[in-house]
Amino acid sequence: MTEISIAILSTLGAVFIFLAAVGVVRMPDLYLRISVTTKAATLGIGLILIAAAFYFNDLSITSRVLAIILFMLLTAPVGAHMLGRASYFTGVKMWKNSEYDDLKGKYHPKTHVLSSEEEPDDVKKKV
Amino acid sequence: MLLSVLSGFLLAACLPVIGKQIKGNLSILLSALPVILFIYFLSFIPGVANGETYHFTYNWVPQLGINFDFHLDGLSLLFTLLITGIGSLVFIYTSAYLKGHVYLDRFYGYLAMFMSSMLGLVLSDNIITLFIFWELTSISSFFLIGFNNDSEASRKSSLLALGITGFGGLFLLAGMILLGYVTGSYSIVELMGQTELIHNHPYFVLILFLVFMGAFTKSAQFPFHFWLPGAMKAPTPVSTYLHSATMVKAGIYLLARFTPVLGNHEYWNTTLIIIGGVTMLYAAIHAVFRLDLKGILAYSTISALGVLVFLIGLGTDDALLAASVFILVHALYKATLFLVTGIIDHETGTRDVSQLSGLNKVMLPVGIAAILAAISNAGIPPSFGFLGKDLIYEATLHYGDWAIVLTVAAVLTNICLLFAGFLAGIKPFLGKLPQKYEKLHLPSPLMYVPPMILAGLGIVFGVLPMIIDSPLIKPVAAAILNTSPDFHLALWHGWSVVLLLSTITIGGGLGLYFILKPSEGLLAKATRFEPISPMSIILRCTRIFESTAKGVTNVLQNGYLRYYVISILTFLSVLLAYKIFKGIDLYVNFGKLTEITLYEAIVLAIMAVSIVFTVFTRSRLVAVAAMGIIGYSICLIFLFYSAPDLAMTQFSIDTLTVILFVLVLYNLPKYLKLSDTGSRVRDGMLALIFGGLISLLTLEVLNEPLEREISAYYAENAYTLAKGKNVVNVILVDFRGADTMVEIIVLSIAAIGVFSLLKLRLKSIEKE
Amino acid sequence: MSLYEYLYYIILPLLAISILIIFVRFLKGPTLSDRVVSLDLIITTGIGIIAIYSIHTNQPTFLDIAMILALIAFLGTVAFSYYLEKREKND
Amino acid sequence: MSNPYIILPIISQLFTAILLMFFWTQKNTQKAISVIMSLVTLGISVWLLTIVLKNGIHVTQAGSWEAPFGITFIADPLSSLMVLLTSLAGLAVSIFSVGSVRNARVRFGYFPIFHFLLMGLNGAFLTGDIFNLYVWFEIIIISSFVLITLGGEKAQIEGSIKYVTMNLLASAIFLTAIAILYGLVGSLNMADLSIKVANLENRGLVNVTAILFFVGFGIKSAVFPLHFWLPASYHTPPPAISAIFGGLLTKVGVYALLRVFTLIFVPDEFMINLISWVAGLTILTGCIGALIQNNIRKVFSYLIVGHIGYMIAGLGMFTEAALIGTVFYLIHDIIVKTNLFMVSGLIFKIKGTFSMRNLGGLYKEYPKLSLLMAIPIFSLVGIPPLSGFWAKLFWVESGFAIENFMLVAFIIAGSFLTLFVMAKLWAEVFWKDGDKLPKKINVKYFWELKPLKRTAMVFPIVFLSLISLYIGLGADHVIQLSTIIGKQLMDTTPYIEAVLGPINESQP
Amino acid sequence: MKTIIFKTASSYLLPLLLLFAIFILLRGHYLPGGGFVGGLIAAIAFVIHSFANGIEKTRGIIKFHPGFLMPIGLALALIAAIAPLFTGGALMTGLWFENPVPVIGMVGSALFFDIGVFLVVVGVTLTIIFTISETI
Amino acid sequence: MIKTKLLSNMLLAIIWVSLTGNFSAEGFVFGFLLSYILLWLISTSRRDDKYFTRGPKIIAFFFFFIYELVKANLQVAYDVMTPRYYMKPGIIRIPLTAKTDLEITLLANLITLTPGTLSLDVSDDKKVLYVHAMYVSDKEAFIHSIKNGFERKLLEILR
Amino acid sequence: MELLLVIIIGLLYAAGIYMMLRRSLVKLIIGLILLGNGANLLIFLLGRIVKGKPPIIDDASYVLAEIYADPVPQALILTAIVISFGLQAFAIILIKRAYKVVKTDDLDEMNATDEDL
Ligand code: NA
Ligand code: NA
Repeated sequence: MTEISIAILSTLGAVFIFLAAVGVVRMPDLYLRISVTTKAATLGIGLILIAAAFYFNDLSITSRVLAIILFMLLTAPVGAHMLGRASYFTGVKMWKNSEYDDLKGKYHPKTHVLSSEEEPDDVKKKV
Repeated sequence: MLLSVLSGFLLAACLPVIGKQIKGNLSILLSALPVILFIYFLSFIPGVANGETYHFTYNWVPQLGINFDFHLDGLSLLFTLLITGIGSLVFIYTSAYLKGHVYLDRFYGYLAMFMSSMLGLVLSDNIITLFIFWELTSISSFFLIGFNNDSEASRKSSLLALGITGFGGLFLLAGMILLGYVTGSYSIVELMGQTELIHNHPYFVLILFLVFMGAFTKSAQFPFHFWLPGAMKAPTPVSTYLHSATMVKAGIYLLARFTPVLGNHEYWNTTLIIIGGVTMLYAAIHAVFRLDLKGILAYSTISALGVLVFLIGLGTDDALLAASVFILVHALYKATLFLVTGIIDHETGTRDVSQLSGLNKVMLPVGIAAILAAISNAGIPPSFGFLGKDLIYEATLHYGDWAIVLTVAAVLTNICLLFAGFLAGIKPFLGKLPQKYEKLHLPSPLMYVPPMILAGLGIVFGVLPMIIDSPLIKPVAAAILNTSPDFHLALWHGWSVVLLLSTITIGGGLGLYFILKPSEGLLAKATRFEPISPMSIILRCTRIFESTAKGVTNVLQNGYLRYYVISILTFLSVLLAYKIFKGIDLYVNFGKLTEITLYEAIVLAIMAVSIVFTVFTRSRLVAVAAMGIIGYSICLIFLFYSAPDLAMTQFSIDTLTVILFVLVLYNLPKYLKLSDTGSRVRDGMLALIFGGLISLLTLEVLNEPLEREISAYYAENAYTLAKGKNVVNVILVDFRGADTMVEIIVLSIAAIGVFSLLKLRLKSIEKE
Repeated sequence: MSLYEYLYYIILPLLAISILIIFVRFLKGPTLSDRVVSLDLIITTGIGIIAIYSIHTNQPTFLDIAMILALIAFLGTVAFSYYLEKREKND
Repeated sequence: MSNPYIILPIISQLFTAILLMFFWTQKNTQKAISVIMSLVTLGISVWLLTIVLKNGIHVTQAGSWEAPFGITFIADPLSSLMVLLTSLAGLAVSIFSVGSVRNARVRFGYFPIFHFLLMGLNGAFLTGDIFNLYVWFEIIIISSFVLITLGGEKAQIEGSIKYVTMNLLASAIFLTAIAILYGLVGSLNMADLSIKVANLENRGLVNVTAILFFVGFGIKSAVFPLHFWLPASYHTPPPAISAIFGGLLTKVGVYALLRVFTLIFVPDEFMINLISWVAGLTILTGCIGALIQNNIRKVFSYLIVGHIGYMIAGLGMFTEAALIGTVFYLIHDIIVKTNLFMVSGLIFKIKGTFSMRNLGGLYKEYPKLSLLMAIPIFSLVGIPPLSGFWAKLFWVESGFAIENFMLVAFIIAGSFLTLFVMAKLWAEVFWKDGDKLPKKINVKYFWELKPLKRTAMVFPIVFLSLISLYIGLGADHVIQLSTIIGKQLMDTTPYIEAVLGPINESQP
Repeated sequence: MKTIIFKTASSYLLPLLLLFAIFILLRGHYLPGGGFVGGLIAAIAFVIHSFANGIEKTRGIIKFHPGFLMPIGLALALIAAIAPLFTGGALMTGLWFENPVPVIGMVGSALFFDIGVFLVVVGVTLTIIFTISETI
Repeated sequence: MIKTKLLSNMLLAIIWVSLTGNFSAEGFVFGFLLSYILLWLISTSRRDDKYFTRGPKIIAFFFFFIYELVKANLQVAYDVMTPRYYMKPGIIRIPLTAKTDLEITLLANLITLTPGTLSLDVSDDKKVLYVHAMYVSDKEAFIHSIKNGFERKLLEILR
Repeated sequence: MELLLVIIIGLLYAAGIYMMLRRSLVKLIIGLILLGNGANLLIFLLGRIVKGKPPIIDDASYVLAEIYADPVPQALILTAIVISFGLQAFAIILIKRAYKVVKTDDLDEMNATDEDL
């Protein structure tokens, strides 16, 4: 029983990670890559770690595994946000088929202040 | 005895302290030292005359058998008397000559130091101690020649003199050590007993060469003679004392001293005869063309030194006796002439012999001294010089097949020397006194009495040779010959070939004196040959050497770091390759290797690609990031192969390194200058060769069995004794805790370094 | 096929291949951000490898390395982002 | 003989450094602590050498783990001597620093790092473990990096880059050598290695490892052709730092070479030839380089290289006498080179430049100081009977004994070049008329300093000059000491037995 | 960096990571970890905090210059190392309390030594990173 | 204030206990003391944390979230593995109801972890969240789904 | 596996050397780091590698019984890594300082100290 759940969990985890890997290669722009990898990898690692927790079947190890997962859940999106934001600053382009860019022109180039103003409709346009 | 030798050093050491007090008229008091020493050494005459020798031993470095072993026999006694006697006169003379000079105290210091060194040199039985004093005379001479150190010419001459004599000195050192090695003793007395051993030793020629180099440079033999005329830049007392009477004779002393040890051998005799002969002729001819009084005297001194070497080279009893006498003869008249020159220079302000005449009218006592010295120099009876010259001809005439050639050479030399002596000693004083010198007057007696004493002795010894015959000269010859010779000095030997030769010499010299008038034109004719003189050749060689040195150093030390790295790695690679392919049996024991698994292979492949990527990417940041991947791959390898602690540490450190790089790189400019293909290929080859050698070496080491005594001990005791279960950590904090202690100190220092490197800004006053 | 063999011969290589694929993105770039993303993902995948390896070798201590990896991967991302913003500011 | 207190020279320097870090901003307190603790360390070092000479080799096993399992610290005559020399030079430079190091540098950790460096040196001398030696080397390297760059001036940075690179390269090679050595015999204790390496059958691998060690230490001791970093960097930091570098740092490399190539790898014929040639060429390049320099500190730097060649030559001859010579020269060289760099600092303070072209007139203006400075200058030349002379006796004689005329010739040539270089330096710096030379603005000249600072600059020069006079004139004592050490370098049994206990008969 | 998200996250990460760091430090003698890695994690915690909130704020939390941790840590390690000398033992000889302390296990000089390492590593890392961030 | 601290302290102690795996009384006391010291060390007077009072709720939300995460991944997986791209990405401006830093942060993180969305940044006046999304067929519907889905649920838990 | 590792080690050494021979100071430092990595791996490999048996005594026992990885090289590498980190950190900052005072990253322009000053 344990063995099967370990096998399933680890397989799922590995597959998610594999997907993330393929995603990071296949996705057409940086933001999509970040988007894909953050979750796929977090989920995949979570599953594999849980598999390990099952395997060792020890309270201290389980709690440690949970701590790692918690930590990843906390940091992965923050990291993604930081990298995405910094990339946008440095002018990393979005995919050509992207529909909207509400962020355009909202950053003050020198102070890095991000405004919340909604722009008039005529300015808002497709990328 | 030790005190008497070292007293000069003591005096020299005291002078910087008490110097201020004695600068005035008290300076003459310093002459007490050489006078006392002179008297002290005089007291040995009776004993030495009776064939006794004195030995004094003071321990210094008994470990090496290097001690103050002073040996006083005839030869050393003659020299000590010359040193202290002429020294006394020079000290006295100086007190007037340099009266009121700012640095008079220094001058006396150097003189005293020199005197002591010279005494040590001639008294040492220990050849190493002898060498030590030998070098000290060179150094004192360096300071004395450079005494007028504001003048560039002085500095150059002193460097040249030190260069040549120091150069020879080192050969002498090697020779002395070699003698000690061959015989097992540093004592000259003991060496005399081992003549046979030395003569038959394979190193004999080498020893001869080394000793000769020392003697020839010091005694200004051709082709090393040229430092001596330059040394005349020194104040006249120095020229008198060092460069005519004593120091330059150190080489002669050495040869005489070693005659019983090394002499009486074909190589010894031939070399000395040739070198001495060439020197005496070459320098004598040179002396003829000089205008500068000191120049004339310098060249005639060189020539005289040549004569001495020549005589020692002849090596017969006659010749050595002649040498013994001539040492004294020359010292007396040459010192006189120098002192006189000093007075002339001091009073008239010139040393140009063509400008000087008739000085007798204003300074008669000086003139008398000079003329007496010139007579002795010329070998005109009844001077002591006549006696000396006779003995020389006696020696050459009896030298077998070569007698005629040698005699002719000696006669020619003597003719020139006579001329030179007249030029220096008679020309300035006779004839018409130029108007500008009419107001001159006699200098202080302190200056003219010393030359008069010396010149007087030159005549007294000639008239009454018995005064010095058996008390002094005989023991000298005895020491050189290492036997007890039987002879008597006498002025008159009856009608003989020798007398004829003397007459020819005097006649020739006088003839020359009346024909040749010293002038610029004559000098110019002589200096035409300057470019091929040994001095020019050697100086040219020095310059070539120096520019080569510059070239080599600039090529080696070119400022390009990568060439430094290349040279190191090439050196290492060549050695490694040689040792690996020559000394190691290359094979791979596949049985010992572990299996290759897919995931590890992938990790390693990624690592390999990252390495290549790091190397070839154009962006520094990408290189840094790729370096991160290399680090992570290593981390995985550590993990797979049972090193969790390592994996953790590697990973954290690697990330930190990358972060540091990132923080530093953000404001660096784009790197554009790429090296050319050629150098890249060259560097690539070198890198691959080196990497390949390391790989090969690693493979070979892997074949060897590894002893696990130490890790087995750790495995056994980590928990039981050190109370830890993570053996690696136990090693870090306990078994090898000292390493870790040092490691955290390294980190702290690095942090301080980073802090100061980034924060410390020197104010402009603090920049250096 | 035992669980060990399954993990060792299927899952571990699968994860390794994932890393290889991600590495392709690292090499391709094109921007530094892309490389940072792939670096981060490589580390994350590394955590997976460590977890599987700890099962395979029955060494739970390896899981602690996973924790440190996660922590430091985050630091790396943060630092790069910091750098990207700073650099932009200075242009 | 076991004695846990032999590590006190290390501990006292470490303690000093830590204490100084607590007084980070108080410059005067730092100066006082540095000088006082240097004196204390000197006392400890004297005690150490005394007991070692009296009772034989002393050993302590860190952590009380018997050798070869823990880290051994061992005070044999050579290491105790090196510690003493370090303490002497350390005290001198510490005092000199009080007078010459700028307050800005003091406020940024000059003194702590200085004492860390001394600690590193003492550690390197006292350790009996090859990896621990590596670690001490790293302390030396990092602290010298910090010192050489302290102030961050352009020349300092440019010089330090070469210095840093070469030292890191040397470390990498050293580490590689240790890796291979461990891979071959599985031990790190030097005494243990001595036995185990001797028993190894694959001599080829042993020889290759020896090459790696030779090159690694060779870079550190700056032998040809591995020396280029030294003339590029030693003249760049402030004089006090140059002094400690010039006096001690390269000698650690020499020490390591002496240690490793007598204890672990007894040189075979190839190695002897290699070392001899390297030594000869080192003498030549160093002295030739010195001949053409105009910056006095560069002259001294090149002479360091040349004279390292002498010491290596002693190793290359590999006779007891030659090693005695090397040890003697080591003693002389540490004292004199330290002193010379301080002298250069003093000259700089007086004249505001290091360039011989712009120097002059020192003898006229400061006759007594000039005579003082003449002592180290002519000691370096080896004007007999000053300290540089004696070692040459041993080498020349050994050279003749083993018929290595090449080395004798190189040593003689080196001596001559040194003589000439220093005489030229004397003529230029001290004799030449200095009145017309340019004066710098923005430099605080010697006569403007407070008397205390002036004393602090002159006193250490007097101190070291007296020592070198003693080495030269009282050569007998120093030779006795060198002889003891030279004997022990050739016969390592006492060393090994002190660490591992009596060797039983079955082992060769 | 002015991001609310990061700032908020970092203030929760700090205590968590510090806790984790001490955990790693204390168990080093038994399992992978120890003073070095523990110290690194602690330092990283502060570094992350400083990235988010600025160095001044982080300084405010530490309350003194992080470089000061270096002499403290060194002194602690030194004392642990030379304590045996006072009883005539060799340098770094392990001194142990008789009984194990709850949670930590056996307490001896090695632990104090490791704590010294920990402090030094924190001090070093923070000094380096803070200095360089300040001078950017 | 004191209560908040106490709770944070307890929570940290619990985390300590689970980290060490030592669920004994001593372990807890030690963890408590340790975290007490830590909190004291890192405390600044300005701080006003409510995080720890919400501890249990957060753990509950955690499991809800796992579900969302899995769902999100399956959707993306499909797009990744199939040759054609079905996505219509863009950056959308979402006005925020959430007020505190903690609320905004959690919301942003959750959005990042859900299907095809990535929180890029929050405006400096904390009024607007900019989200990069993979599938924006209808912008208004998208904004609505976020506001009604995650934000509402989250605020329910937090407030 | 050793064969592959041997190749990687050689590659690391080669790459390190090659980078040291470039003109960029940054590359020089990277080269030194690569060299250090190579040396560390070399120690690791020459201590002989063992898979999956970390030298940690498990809960129940008092000694390391079965075949375990040699802990000594690991401890050495740990020390070496940390020390090199200190040196590298300093060297990296040196780049920054060098750029500030010499205004370039180009090593060929940093050779004034070899000229006669
Ligand atoms: Na550890
Ligand atoms: Na360590």
